Amino acid sequence: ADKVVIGALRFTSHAAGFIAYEKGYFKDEGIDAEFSFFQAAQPIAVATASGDVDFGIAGVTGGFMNLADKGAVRLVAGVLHEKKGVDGMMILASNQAYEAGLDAVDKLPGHSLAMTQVGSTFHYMTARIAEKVGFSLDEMKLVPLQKVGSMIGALKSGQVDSMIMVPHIAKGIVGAGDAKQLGWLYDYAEYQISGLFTSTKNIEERREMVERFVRAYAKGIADFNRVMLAADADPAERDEMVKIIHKYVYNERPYEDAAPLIISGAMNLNDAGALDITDVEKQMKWFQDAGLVPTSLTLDKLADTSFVETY
Amino acid sequence: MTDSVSGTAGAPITDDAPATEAGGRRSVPFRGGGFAPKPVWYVAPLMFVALVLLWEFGSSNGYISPLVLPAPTEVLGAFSDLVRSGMLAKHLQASLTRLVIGFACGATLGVLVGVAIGLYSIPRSAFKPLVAAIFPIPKIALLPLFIIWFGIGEGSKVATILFGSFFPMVIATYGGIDAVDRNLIRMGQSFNLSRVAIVRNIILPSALPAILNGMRIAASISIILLVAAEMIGAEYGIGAYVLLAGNLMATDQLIAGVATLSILGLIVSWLISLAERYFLRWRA
Amino acid sequence: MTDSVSGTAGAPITDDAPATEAGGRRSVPFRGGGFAPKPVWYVAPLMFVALVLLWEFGSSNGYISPLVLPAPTEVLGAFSDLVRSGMLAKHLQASLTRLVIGFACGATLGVLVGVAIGLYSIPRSAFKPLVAAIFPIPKIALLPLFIIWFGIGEGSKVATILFGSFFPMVIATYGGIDAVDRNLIRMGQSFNLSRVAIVRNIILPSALPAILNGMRIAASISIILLVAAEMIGAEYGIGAYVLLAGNLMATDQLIAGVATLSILGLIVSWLISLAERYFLRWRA
Amino acid sequence: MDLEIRNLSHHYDKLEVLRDINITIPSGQVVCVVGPSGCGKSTLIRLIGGLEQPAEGEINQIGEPPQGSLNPLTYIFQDFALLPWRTVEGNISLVLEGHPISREEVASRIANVLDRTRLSDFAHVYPKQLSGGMKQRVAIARALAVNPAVLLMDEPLSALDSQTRELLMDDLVSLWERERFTACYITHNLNEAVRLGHRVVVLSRRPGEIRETVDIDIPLSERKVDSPELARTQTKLWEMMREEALTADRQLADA
Amino acid sequence: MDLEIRNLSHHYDKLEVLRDINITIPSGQVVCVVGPSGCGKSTLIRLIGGLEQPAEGEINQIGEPPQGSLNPLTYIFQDFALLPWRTVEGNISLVLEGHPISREEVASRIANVLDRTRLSDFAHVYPKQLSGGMKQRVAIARALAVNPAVLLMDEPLSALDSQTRELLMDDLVSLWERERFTACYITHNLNEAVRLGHRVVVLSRRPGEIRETVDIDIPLSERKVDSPELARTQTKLWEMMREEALTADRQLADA
Ligand SMILES: Nc1ncnc2c1ncn2[C@@H]1O[C@H](COP(=O)(O)OP(=O)(O)OP(=O)(O)O)[C@@H](O)[C@H]1O
Ligand SMILES: Nc1ncnc2c1ncn2[C@@H]1O[C@H](COP(=O)(O)OP(=O)(O)OP(=O)(O)O)[C@@H](O)[C@H]1O
Ligand SMILES: [Mg+2]
Ligand SMILES: [Mg+2]
Repeated sequence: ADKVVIGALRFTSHAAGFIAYEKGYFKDEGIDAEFSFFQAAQPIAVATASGDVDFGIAGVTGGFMNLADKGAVRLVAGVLHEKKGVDGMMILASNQAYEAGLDAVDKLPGHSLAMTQVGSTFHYMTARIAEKVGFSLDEMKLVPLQKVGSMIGALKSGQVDSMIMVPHIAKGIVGAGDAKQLGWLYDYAEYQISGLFTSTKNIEERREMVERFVRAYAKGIADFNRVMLAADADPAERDEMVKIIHKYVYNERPYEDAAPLIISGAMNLNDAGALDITDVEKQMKWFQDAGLVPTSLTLDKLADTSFVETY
Repeated sequence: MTDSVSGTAGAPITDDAPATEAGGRRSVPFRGGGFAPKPVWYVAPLMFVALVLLWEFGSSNGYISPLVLPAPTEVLGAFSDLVRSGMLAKHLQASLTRLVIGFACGATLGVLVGVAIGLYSIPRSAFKPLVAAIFPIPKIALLPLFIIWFGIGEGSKVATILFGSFFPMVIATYGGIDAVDRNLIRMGQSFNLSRVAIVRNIILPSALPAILNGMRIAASISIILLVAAEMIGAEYGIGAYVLLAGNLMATDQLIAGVATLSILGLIVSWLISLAERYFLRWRA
Repeated sequence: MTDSVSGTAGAPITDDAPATEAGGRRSVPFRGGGFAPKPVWYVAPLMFVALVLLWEFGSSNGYISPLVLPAPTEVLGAFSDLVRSGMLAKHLQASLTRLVIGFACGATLGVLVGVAIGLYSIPRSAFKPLVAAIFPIPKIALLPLFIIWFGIGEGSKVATILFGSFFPMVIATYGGIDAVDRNLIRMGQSFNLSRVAIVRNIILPSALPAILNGMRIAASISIILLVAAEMIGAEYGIGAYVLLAGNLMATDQLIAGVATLSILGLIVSWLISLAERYFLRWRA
Repeated sequence: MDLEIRNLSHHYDKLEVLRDINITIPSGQVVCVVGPSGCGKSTLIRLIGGLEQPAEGEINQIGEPPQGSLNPLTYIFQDFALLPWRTVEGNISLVLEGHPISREEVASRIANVLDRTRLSDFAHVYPKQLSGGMKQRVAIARALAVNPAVLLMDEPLSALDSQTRELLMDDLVSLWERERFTACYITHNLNEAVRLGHRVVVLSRRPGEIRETVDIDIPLSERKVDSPELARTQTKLWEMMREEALTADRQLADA
Repeated sequence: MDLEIRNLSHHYDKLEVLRDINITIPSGQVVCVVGPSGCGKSTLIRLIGGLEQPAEGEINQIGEPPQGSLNPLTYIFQDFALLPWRTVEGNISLVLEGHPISREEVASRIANVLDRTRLSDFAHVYPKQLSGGMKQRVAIARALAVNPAVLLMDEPLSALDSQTRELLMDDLVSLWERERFTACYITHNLNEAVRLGHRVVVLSRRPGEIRETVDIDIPLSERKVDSPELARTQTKLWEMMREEALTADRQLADA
């Protein structure tokens, strides 16, 4: 069997991999998988580039594109994708800003918004909202705070007016009355948030293994979407799946506490790992226009479209 | 020339002389003392207890919002959770392993390079400016490169701590050698001691106080860098715990973790004091 | 008792005497020297140039993958982009403002608290242990709290640097005051100088070398903390530039930024040397 | 102004240092105190000048200090105690600063004492540039600047090499000839004691008690290095102290 | 073994320190070198022992050192140069370590020299616990341990207080009486020179030249503190050096 190291975060968005592993889909494809856990997505890409890790999931960020430009890594499948109607990224306003009148997404201009970094997915999402609503990003004050924790702190204490956040955290904050919901990102952009990637070396030298891996992973995605997203899913099956995920996510908390967080964190995954190459190209262009990614980067360098269906 | 016990001359002696007497005899005024602040042992614990009580009072009465600062009891709760779940041991073990390996390697290499700089012209010319230029570079800025250079395993974590302790040890060591009393070296030469004997018996013991002091600094820096080191894909470790707490804005855990680091620092510095007391018992 | 110029006794003088003569006359063997490594001025620049050339050679020939380390020419390119776009000035201005304000406030407060610890028993008892406990806490661990305490504007950035420079200044100042020659203080008292005059004319000037040395350390720490400080919502600043470069994995920009920080550190340390040379010109 | 020390005893915690000392320092005379290392000489002179408070007994000044004396009891220290960051002039002006005297007066006092100690050429020089002998002369000039009634000198020459010591001893003698100052002069050196003292007080080893008081009647200016009478007094003093010095020298520091 | 210094001159960069020195140190005699501060005395003795190389001239040893001498030219330093982290015994064993002698021999040599310097009770004591006089006796014991042919002493007593100096001078005299060692003894102190020297060499101020060589014929053991003949020699030496000492003392350090 091929030994494969998967770089993963303990997030629900990585659940497809955990499912594929637990249900033996990797084994079925002759892959001996092993997880290596990280605290942030960026280092997974770097570790893939340096060969410590074979596969990872990352947002299509500026950092990832730069690594791709250096010929180190490539996207091979889609993972997280915004889809109308399925809880995804939430747009939030701080209580103070909400009371002062920021009660709708189109009132964002003139307000501040917290993000992790320039060139992060948050940055891009904001740009998409601005495009859709019809204002310029310059009309907002974007505040890079490096960490999600800092973003939450800044929003709760009213130091920034707004932010975009993953659903399980966002719902928690809104539920506790620490901030107000303004809307869902899918109303403004249905876009490819993250993708499955591997090193260029793997693609070139172990193409057949990569194919098998993607197949197994896609099975995990299918299970996840079927059980976690469908409104009419069998509760027993869902419980079983949450238990599987709980082995990896929020495992330091008791199951009763973790389950709601896991369930509320479920977001839409690309069926069969299909990759929204149109959107990926759009993202690439945006980063290049912003001067965050060199123009030498091409779509070929960024993604290998031969493993999954693209659209 | 006459011998005579004096002290019988002068004005007549009266018992219990007042500060000023009619006959112009005055006691010499006292004008010394002071400028020797003596620590009062009970002030520090008293102040500490008072601060914590005030903090608790402020938190429980809502003067201090839990967002700004969690109550001491909450911090204590987070800490006892950490202990009871057995995670403290796990985190400590991970962090201490990194600390010990990184510090030991960094300190050893640092002393070796420091000795080379202290003794030989060419290493001195080459490495002294290099060390001066690299030392002040913030290690967190280099983390992305460290991942590529040393991988995401223990390598890059140990390397971060190694780098952090290497430079202060180099500087302390060659500083100590530069400060060795040249008269002692000359003494060694005057007795025809060999170069090696002089280095081993005179220079290194002379530089030991400076080296131990450098260790104290290097150890502090190592502990500070633990947080940076464990930014790189660490699952366990006090630094990782603090980072995670910060990410989740779990301020009670954050402060519990920071307090653990601070206690760790105090323990290490106490250990080094012990080592100093033992190795430098010859000091006046 | 006779006066006589000696040196004419002994064996007959021969020109160009060999080390050993038949008559048992031998030159005293030389056994001194050494242990005084002299820096050779051209070694450091030579090594620097050689290193860069080697690095460039390795990069352009593919021995060093651009992922591991960008070529020096690329770093230079990134740097000149920075200069030409005018961004360097913008970044520097932002960083220097923070540095100067944070360092000035931190140093001033640090000296004040240090003087209090150095002179009075109660502050000494209360604050010395407190400083010892808080100093080794890694500032990046506290960043999430800093955001809440000081906001995401300049406040938290300045506060980070202020905290970083405050503690070393406190320690250096009271250390300097503790080391003041007690004989000088006694001299002041013996001339009936007032307490204030003794502090102003004897204690503070005596402690000045230690305070300046503390400043050197505080300044290095401030520059190191620049990166941490600019993690919090900074648009401009060398630290922010480095962070962005790290995030984008733009290693050429990363190294250009780190080099800028290193140069900044060298300049500050040179400025402090100038100050030392001026203020301590009375030193032997 | 005379100084009188009555039934003085002193101890640090449990360490008895001085026991029942009685000395009178009459106006215009130099009283030398000699004793073995660690016997409490420095403690004694600190007590005399009010830098420390005696455990028992008293120290009195009898009569008024001369008019215009800014600091009746003035010390000269073994280690000179100059501020290295002030020039010669600045070191002297330091001790005049707190007093209500005009700028001109300060300047003229400085010029005057520099002249008396032959230091006028060195007014703007930092201590680091001076030899040990010069430094001690600056300290003497500083002491003279406040018009002292009594000079308290704690081994003022013992940090100097012996040739400089000879030179400064001559300086002190001629200074005394001109000014007839009162002094308590602590020393280890019996030669200094017999050259400079009108009276020599010999202390025993710790706890310091007075063993003997020797008056020397030869005028200071007539005491020569090779005077046989002085040599005899010195030998006598040395015989008195030899045993004590030997014991003091062989004591362990932490015993 | 005699030592012979021929036409010796030395300079540091452009600073001329010694000029055309010629001295012979005959076996079994003590030659004292006196001179004002900074005249090059320490430089001279460093040159004699081979710790520095002369710019011009030569230093020769004439005849073989005695059998069993581990280090013919052995120094005793002003600041004692003891290793503070070694006990008295350890300080002595340091200088025996490189030599091919057995453990027992080392132990017996140490016991022997400690006995000769009356230090046997202090073998396991660290230097910090010793008085200055005791420290210098340890340094002397260490020097004796290597069976020196010539002792090179650079102001060995000048870091001590005058009473301890007296005691150690007596020690040195009785040591010489017993061992008849050869020595070059540098000092500032004319009293030391006339008490210990068979011959006194007087140097001028920098650049040091030989101004005079005075032989003193009285046996060391008969020289008393109050001997008028010694006092006369001392006065004569002092008159010779007074002007030079005065000038040397008034020189600015950076001039
Ligand atoms: N402030 C102090 N606290 C405690 N002990 C002290 C203090 N000052 C001096 N002593 C002790 O008192 C004794 C006498 O000291 P002092 O300095 O008066 O002696 P001394 O005669 O001046 O000695 P020396 O000749 O070495 O100058 C010594 O044993 C010393 O250790
Ligand atoms: N290694 C050196 N490099 C340069 N100059 C030196 C060196 N050693 C001594 N000197 C200078 O040479 C001169 C003579 O110094 P030396 O120490 O020999 O004098 P000395 O007679 O021993 O003085 P002292 O009586 O103060 O001990 C001095 O001016 C000194 O500054
Ligand atoms: Mg004393
Ligand atoms: Mg000398």
